[in-house]
Amino acid sequence: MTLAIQGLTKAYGGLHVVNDVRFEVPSGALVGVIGPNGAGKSTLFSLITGFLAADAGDVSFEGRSLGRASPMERARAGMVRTFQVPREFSHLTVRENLLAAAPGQSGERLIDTFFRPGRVKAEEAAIAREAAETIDFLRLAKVADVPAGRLSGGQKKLVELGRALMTGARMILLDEPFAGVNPVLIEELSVRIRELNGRGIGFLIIEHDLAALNKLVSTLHVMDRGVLIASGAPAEVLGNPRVRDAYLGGAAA
Amino acid sequence: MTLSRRQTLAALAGSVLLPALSRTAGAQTAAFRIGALNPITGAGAPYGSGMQKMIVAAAAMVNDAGGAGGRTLEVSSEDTQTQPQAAVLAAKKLIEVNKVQAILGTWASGVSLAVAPLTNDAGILLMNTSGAPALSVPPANAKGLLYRFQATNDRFGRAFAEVATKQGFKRPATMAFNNASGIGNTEGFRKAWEAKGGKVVENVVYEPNQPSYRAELQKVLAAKPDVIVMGSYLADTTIILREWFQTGETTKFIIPAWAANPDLVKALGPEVTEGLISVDSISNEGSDAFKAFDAAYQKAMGQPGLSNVYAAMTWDMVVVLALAMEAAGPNADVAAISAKLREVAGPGGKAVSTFAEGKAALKTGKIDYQGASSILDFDQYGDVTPDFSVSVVEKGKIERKYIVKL
Amino acid sequence: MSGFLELAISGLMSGLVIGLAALALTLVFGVARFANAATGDFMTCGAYAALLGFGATGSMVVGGAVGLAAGALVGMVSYLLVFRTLEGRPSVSALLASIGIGFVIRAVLGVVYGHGQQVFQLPLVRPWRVYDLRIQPNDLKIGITALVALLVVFLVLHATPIGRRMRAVADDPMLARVSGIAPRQVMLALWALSGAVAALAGVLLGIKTVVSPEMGWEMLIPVFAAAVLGGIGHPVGAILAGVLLGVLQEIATPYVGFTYKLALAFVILLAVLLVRPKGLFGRVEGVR
Amino acid sequence: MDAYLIAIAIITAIYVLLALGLNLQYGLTGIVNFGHVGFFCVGAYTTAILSEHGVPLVVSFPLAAVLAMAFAWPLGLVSIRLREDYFAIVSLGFSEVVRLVATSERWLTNGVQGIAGIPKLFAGWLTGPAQSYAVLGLLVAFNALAILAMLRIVRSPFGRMIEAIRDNEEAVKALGKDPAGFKIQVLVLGAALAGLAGAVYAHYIGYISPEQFLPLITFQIWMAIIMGGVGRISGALVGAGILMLFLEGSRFLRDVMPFISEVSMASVRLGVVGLALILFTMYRPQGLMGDFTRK
Repeated sequence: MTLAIQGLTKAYGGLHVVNDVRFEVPSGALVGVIGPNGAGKSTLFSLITGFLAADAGDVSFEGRSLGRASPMERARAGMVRTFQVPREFSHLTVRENLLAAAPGQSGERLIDTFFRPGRVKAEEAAIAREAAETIDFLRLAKVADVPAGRLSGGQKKLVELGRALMTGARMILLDEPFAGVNPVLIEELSVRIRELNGRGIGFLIIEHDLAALNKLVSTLHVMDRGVLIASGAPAEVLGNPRVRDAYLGGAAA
Repeated sequence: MTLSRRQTLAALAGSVLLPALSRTAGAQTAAFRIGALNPITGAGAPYGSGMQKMIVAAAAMVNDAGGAGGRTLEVSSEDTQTQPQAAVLAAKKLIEVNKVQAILGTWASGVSLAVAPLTNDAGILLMNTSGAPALSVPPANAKGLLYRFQATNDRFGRAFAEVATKQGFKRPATMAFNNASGIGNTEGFRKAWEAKGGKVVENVVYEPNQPSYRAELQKVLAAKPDVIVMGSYLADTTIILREWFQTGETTKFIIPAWAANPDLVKALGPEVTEGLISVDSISNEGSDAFKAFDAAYQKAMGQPGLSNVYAAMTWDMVVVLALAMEAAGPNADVAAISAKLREVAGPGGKAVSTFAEGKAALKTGKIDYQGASSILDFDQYGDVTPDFSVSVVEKGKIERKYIVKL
Repeated sequence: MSGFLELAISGLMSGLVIGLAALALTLVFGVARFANAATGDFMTCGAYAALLGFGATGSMVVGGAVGLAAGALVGMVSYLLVFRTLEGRPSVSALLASIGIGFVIRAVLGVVYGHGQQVFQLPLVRPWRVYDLRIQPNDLKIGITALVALLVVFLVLHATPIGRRMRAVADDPMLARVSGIAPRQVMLALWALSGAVAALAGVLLGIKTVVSPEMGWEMLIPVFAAAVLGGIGHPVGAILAGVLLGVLQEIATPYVGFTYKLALAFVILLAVLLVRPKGLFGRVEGVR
Repeated sequence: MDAYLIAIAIITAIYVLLALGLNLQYGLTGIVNFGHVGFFCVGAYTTAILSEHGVPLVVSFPLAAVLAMAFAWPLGLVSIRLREDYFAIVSLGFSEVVRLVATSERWLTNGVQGIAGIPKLFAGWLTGPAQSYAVLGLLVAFNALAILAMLRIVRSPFGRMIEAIRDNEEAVKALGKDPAGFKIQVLVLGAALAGLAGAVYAHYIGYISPEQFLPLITFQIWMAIIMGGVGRISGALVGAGILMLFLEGSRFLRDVMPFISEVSMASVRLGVVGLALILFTMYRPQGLMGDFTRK
């Protein structure tokens, strides 16, 4: 079992934004979480990745309890997230964005920068090759040397995905990867995700856009007002009247 | 003013554009160049312009009287902005660009201390109006080229001790604003008072800009003093006295005049200020030199000379310098002039009040210039000892009671 | 013992002034999400305006009203001219601009009034004696004024439509916009309120001490410390923290040295940020 | 006779050192340091006090930088994780406390009287203009070293990471890297430059006192880097030049604005710094020199 979410709970002033949510993401799985606006999806994400401290509950990853581990520790454990509103390094180029994500660079230590330039250079060359491959894979070659701040929303999401890949993550959490992205790019992105999944990387995806997601994932969890109301295969879950009521009814209103 | 700024501009332009020309211009005249380095802007601004104008006016008077030691005086002016760093740049400019041989009229202690190393290095005179004791001794006064025309903070403290004795106080306490001047005053007082065998019951140093000084006051008042000697400024004195009055205590206060002035009385009203003792260093007000200065000041500034004690000092600076040049003879260097300074101002000669008078008297013997700011007897440190006035606030008026001579 | 109590009362008074200024800071911080470093200079504006009003009419009430109006005006003008443009930019931009606004205010006041002090010439009275305790009538007035001001701010925030909208914006600006609240209007009201509260703090400080162009700026660190201690965006917290800070400063400095009053505020600020960054009452956190 | 210009160049070069440090902190890393003058002050006092006790300059200069770093490190350790505006005020408070300590601890700093007679640089060997040139040369060397080091940093993975932190700190955390560690190092490096600047300043002016280290200095440097160009190394040079032009040039400002009295000049200077801060943050946050994306 790769990622286990065990009763996560978060309340603001008595209002439970996330309430005793528990489910599991098997290694190498492609799992989605859906729910109407305000269902607590993003908060759940922040709780899983340690950007928010949970009031109760725990997360374990690859058998290790993450307890109160910081976002950095969770990412280093192999679980990396993206953001709903892309957080690209706007003044760095796409390539630099990717390079910055590579873990364990000795060039990030000042001592090595000044006194072991050879080693830094060699490492940098290796990382650069990896970044170039990732850029090609994500079809970003044309904008590779453009500052990331100038890209379109969809491209920025690709950059975020690319950064996550560069960290060597085994589990990637995507926060609404399809929101505000044009249909062609959505299709493209879905293909990439499937391909990466084929290489053994697990995905947990929060999405509002049902259509794109139910084709992609094997398991779907539905949240409403902070609680999990349904889980299962996409077709099965979407047939659930409670889900139709909460989700589609909420969306229609 | 306009003139001096034009000169500065010209000097700057010259130094940038026409270095060669400027160099020849600097080499040819037989003038003795002095730099007027005054607080034209910043905290010292209320005095700075008057100080500068009196340097220019006194120099003109000297030149009208045929110059000193065969040379005329040429004044270059600069602004210290009442800031050490700006003052250093200005002094550099005066020394290097204008080639001055004396800098006159630095005002704040911080400024004088910052400029002193430069004048020492250049081997030129620095005449200041600052109070800090550090200016008397090395390293600031390493070469004996510093002359101070203002009473040291220390002397203020001694004057306070005289006043306290005379008024019959037994248990003085002190409160000092945390800067060189404030602490200088109260430390000077403490030393003088203890030398008289007295004891200071409490010393408190406070930071400016507090919303309240009650804790400080309470500590002082807890020692049950009969008088509180202040090393303070106007704003903090206003607050402290207001809070003191509201405690209901009836202690007396001895306060330097820059704090205990009409503004203070106006701010607090007659009831609170009744009986405050205000001590001030005063110009040599009855003297003929003061009359000459007063006339020049009236002409230049449209105000009585009494309104700016520092301007009287800068006036004296030029006169004393010119007399020393006259006494030292033609083409004397700075060291020779400095050697004559104490002689022309100190006791043991014919008392004179103006440059012309002194120049004439020097032909027959020694002179003693009795200045506008004080009688100007420099001690071994180049310091003077002015007289002090003691005033008491009575019914909202500051009435001068007597003069203290140290 | 009575000496100790008197110090505490004195600290309470200083603390109320600090607390009011902290309230002004915290109001803006809670909604606009940046530390307005010109808060102190808004105080100064209020004090000078009150001097004008007081000088013209001889009435401290009128003077205070003029001061408050001026503070509100300066707050609104700052928002309209500067902070409105900077909405949505990193909070550093607004912070830097507020430093600049403070400098400009000090410069203007310096040019117009000079750097000399001005005072409110109010009659001084000897204290009342209650048992062994000296109670100063002026302290009582300052205390009552501060409490009334707090009450008014509280009423504005909780009992008026604009106040409710302010709180809504503070809780979630996005949500507020979605639910049809015009943020511009709310922000304008907020800046007016903050400016007026700061001005009141300035007037009280001016009455207690003297009025000079730097008077407000010098208070920035204690004021910020109080706002943080009270919990950013928490009005009652700001006042209580201000009082706490004032009392602490007053009774502790005789032991740590008078010159370290400011340092004490700094140490408290650091300690709060480290131990309890959301302050005594706060919600918004200072640590990411 | 060029000495006045050299004096101005020396002061400018000191400002450049300060601006380089602040630009490294704010321009490249996004650290909002409002207490820069505190490190400047620590550097100045360190070398002044050591020189008083006969410690040679070759020892006291590095120690000035080291001590400034030693102050920056714990400050960063306890407060760098704070939100940037909180850190701003904390650092402002820090510099004020440094000044208070310099004011109050008379046994160490001679209190408000300040330390006078700090020995001149190269005093034993050179005098007059040659000495000024030497001081300027030393400063140019310091600046050149600082710029070379900064270029090296900017082009290294470390530099990439600090710029990433400036652009989005949360995203850096999401990638498993701790921004705090990088920011503390940058804070310490910037403090070292400020400390060094303070050391040169102390020996050049020859007299230091607490009132020379007011927060105004910090904000003048802020004005310099904002006008010169945030995040650009050249911005520090240009900005320091503009600052000096403004500070010395205001001597002549009254010719243009005769209605301003002498007393008001200090206020006018303050107002200009304030206006520059406001207008540049509003309308040209990237500074006079244009976009700060690439160096």
